[in-house]
Amino acid sequence: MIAEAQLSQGPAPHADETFRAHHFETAEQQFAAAKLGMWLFLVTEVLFFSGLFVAYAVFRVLHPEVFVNSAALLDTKLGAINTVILLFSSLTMAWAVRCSQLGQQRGLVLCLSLTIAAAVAFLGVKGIEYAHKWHEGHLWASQYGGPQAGETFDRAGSFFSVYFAMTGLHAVHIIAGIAAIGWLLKRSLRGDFSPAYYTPVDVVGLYWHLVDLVWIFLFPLLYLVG
Amino acid sequence: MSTTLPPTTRLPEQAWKSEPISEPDYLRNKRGIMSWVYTLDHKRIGVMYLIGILTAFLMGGVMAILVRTELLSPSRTIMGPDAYNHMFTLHGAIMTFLFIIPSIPAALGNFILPIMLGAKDVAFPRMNLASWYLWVFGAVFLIAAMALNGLDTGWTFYTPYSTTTNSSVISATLGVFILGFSSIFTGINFIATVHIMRPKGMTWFRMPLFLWSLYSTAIIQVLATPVLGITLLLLIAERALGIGFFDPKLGGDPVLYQHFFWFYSHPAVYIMILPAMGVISELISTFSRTPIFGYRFMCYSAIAIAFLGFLVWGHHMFTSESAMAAVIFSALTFSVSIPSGIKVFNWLATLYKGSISLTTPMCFALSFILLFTIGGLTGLFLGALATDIHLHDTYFVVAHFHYVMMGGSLMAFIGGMFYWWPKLFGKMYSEFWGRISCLIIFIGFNWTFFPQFILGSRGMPRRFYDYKPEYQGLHVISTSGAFFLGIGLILCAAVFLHSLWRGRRAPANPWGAATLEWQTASPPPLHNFVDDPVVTDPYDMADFELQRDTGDYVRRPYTPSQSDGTETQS
Amino acid sequence: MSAFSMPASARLWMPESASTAAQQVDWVFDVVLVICTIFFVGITGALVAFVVRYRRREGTPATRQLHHHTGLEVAWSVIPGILLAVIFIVGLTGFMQLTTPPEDAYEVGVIGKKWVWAFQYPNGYIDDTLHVPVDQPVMLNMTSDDVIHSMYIPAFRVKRDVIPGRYTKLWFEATKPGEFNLFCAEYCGTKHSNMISSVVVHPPGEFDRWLEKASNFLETMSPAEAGKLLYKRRGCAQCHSVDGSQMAGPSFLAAWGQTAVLDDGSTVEVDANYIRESILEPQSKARAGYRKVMPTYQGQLKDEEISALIEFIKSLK
Amino acid sequence: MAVSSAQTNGQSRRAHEPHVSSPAQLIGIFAALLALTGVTVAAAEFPFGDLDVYVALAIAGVKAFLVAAYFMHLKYDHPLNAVLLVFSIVLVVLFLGVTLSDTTQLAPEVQAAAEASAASP
Repeated sequence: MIAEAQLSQGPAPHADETFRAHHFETAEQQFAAAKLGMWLFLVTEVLFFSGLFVAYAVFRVLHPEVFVNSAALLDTKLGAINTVILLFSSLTMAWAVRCSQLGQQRGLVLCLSLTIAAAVAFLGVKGIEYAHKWHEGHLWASQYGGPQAGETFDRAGSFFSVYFAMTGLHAVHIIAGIAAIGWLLKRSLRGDFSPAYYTPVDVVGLYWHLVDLVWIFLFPLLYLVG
Repeated sequence: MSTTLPPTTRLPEQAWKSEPISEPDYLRNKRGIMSWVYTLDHKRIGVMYLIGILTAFLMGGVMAILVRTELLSPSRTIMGPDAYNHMFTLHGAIMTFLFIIPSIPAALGNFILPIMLGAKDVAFPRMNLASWYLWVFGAVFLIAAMALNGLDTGWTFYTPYSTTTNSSVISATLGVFILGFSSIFTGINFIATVHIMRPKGMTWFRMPLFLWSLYSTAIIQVLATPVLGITLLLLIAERALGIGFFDPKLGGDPVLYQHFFWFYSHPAVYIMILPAMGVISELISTFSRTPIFGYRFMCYSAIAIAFLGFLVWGHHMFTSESAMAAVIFSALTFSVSIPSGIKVFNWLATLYKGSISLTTPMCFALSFILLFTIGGLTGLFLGALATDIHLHDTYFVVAHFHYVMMGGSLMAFIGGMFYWWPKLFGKMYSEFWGRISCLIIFIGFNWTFFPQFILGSRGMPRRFYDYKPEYQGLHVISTSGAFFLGIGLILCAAVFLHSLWRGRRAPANPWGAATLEWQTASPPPLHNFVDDPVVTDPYDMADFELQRDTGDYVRRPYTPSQSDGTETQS
Repeated sequence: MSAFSMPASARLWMPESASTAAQQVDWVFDVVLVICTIFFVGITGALVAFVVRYRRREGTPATRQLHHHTGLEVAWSVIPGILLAVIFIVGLTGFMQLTTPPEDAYEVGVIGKKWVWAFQYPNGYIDDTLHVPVDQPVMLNMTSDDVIHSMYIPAFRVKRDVIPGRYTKLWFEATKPGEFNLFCAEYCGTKHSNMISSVVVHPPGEFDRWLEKASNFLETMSPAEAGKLLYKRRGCAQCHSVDGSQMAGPSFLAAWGQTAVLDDGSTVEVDANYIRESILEPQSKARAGYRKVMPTYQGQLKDEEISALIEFIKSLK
Repeated sequence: MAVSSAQTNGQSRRAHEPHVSSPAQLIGIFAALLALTGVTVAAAEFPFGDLDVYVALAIAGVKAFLVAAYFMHLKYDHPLNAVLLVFSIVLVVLFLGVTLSDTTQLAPEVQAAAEASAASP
């Protein structure tokens, strides 16, 4: 591939010394440390979300019928659109990493902007869904006013508790992602990144892909029940 | 140590001369508050952590004394029932989250790990400083809970009590949530540092055992703490919004909270004990002047404890979970006690045919072995299903975890403090008063907590403000022991403070240990080493010579006639 | 029960053993105690011996050449492993007996609520102490009205959490008549240490006579006296004083005929139906200045019992 | 210079030739992800009964593998990163499995209480 060849003649990767921290031997060592550090952080994110998946499993096994007819109240079309949006943002993020590796500054800026745009779109769709639920009263257990309200306790509410916990925490991570990519955009406009130093782009990209990974599991479990 | 690697060649003599270092040490290279507030130096962060956790330990200790004084007589002695409930809750929360979890990893570990690796700093210095400020920020929230309307839920925050009581549970859980991130950052930092920044020649099996234990602790910190984070977040949401995960009136399940909480909190007790085991391996080996016995088994057992620790959380819930789960958890609990047993036997074997000098760190290490053995063995009563039903939530459990946490982690922490004190502050301490304080602490500790085993097996429940008169005798003994233990700890603090002001100057290697941190000055310069440390077998202390005048140990200069490779152990 | 273990456990470690399960649990306790004592004495002995024997003397360096010995290390992993398996199996057998209640057990309903136990006997009579016949299996069907409690009877070596929103079971068979402590073992708030009751084990044949007499206390006692008994037994005493002192709930002293100010500002006269309504739906007419924490007694107090309580309150001038 | 030579361990050697994913690879993976999303939405209509959770999870698992292996470069990175991710998922499955089995064991007790409270509101 041309890109591969072009890279090898260019400056040896990570030869750029300006961003090497004093306590590392070589830039490779710093890059390897950053990658390992981010993967460890991603492991904590996986286990952080694990609590919600366990709660989902327990409540679904205890009240399967509640999950079946409560999930019907969700709009699968909007969920699917959101999934496509997030997959697209994952694509543009991966492309941004590619551009930073090849030193294509304009491509990097374009891809990062597209990723932020997709993320904002995702939040927009989420906002629509939340507003609709607020209006209909499909809220978490103690506030639930939806169709099965009035039983001794509103079991349907426990589905929406799980729904709001999962999608709420995921939305918080989307907002954190938008902030991180915005910071990347600012630095790439300043021309900080080059084939010799693109660690922040790669590392934030890993975080963003994980946020997409979580949604890949959330979508079928919440929207496609029964 | 793998026999494949050729033993390191000796460097010419001047490499070992510890002539006065031109570079100023880390305490004096920069002055002023700002040099501390913005420092990225792992040594200064370690010292700041040390001051922070010792303050927390003081607060927790004062509360412990108040709880014990209240229990002198059945009904009211010095405080009402609510005050007592707040007191024992905050004693538990402060001691576990503010003191014992960060104590050895964040305070001693932050200081020693990079130097032991021959590195200039940890992999992520900024994240290290962020970890310190998260500790401070979390501590502020936890202390703020005390100032608001207290915390009376027990350190476990069990629902539905924690979601219905009117004490400031949200502020406290938010504090612990933030402290969780401080612990995660330390874990990430240590794993990256050990993986990436090991020096040439220090393979995995030529690493000192203190690093092995910090590495396996870091694994637990990274894998378990996030589950505590989501548990506390859900507790706050339950209390503030009523999402009904743990409230039976809203379709939730209180026992689900217990699963969430203990999935973190059992691995957390291994976060507390593993670093202590690492310190003890260093101390026992150094002061017996012999390499650690069964080095490979010690490494494997550290990692085994880390992973098996994740399988046994249900033994905290034998009285609230299903019989099937209880049987599985009881069986797995017995598997986790084997690696601990291996470590104790290996320490004993290290003492065999050694040349044991009873310095203060060694006194603490030996008392660790005795007290940790009692703690571990009493865990067998709690692991066996039949006896746990009787002993669960009684004073037997209180005595068990104090023996393991205080008799174990605290003893090792103080032993580690005495051992690395010359390296931390460049001052020696008074050996005589150090040993006296260890003796008083050892006696005071057993005097306080051994009676509690009997209290518990005779049926005295935990967290009781008022108790039946038949239990008063043992309570009086235990409280008097607590005062004696308090005196011992105060004396120990006095020994440290005295040495800061009037201790004599410490040489580079006062104990003759072979790990890298003793190859630099005490206290070390900013970048830890002036010239490269030579990576040798960390437990090969055979050819160190004590220099009478300076009290410093120096390797005997390399004489060609000497047989080149020392007997390398595999 | 080997003679060797009986004196050790009964005297020092364990409270008196008064149930079939107790003998089994004490035996398990002694097995583990013996194993642990051997290990502890061995380890301490070795430690002290090595420290004394190999104490550092000038000029005599450490002489140990052996730094690892796979055989030895495997031995001290496998042997403790086997002993641990023994302890596990011994503990398991005891546990199996504890968790499988016999079919013909005498069932007593238990309701734990903040700081008082209520025991409901098959004939509907509710008492605050647990009365059981000797040498007959008894099964407790337990639930909680508020937070998690834990039914703990040390003399019977039994304990089970009492959790809101579910029925948990605990069974025992008393072997000795007498009165034994009954504690709440799970922390449940201010009066956790006062949530104490007792188990009265009746000799053969006397239990039914006691139950007969106790459950028609309404007929045998005057209404005010019965109301006083209910006031003490059913937890009213926890929050309502009879001497006018300020507690969680309004005092009953001279409450009859008073006009009570409600939290919505309206007033109501303290009469029979206000008291009856406040017992069944406490939150409907809550008094001003008091936290709404009173649990409902719906279905736990019969009509005659409520009228007895009313008589009792009326009698407090 | 604290430590003499640069080669500390396998970790940094592999990073010399960082993997650059080609546009074709990126687009290909993206197309596969979209297709799988379609499949999972379609699969929801088929009445698999209580199997549909596992079908949905399997499809999501494949999508997750694609994102992790290619977009996150796990295939080309130091194997330690992949081991970390896999091990964390093993822990989640362990946590979920045991908690779920315990909760279902206790479900009858909760059921009894629910009926009792429903019977006498």
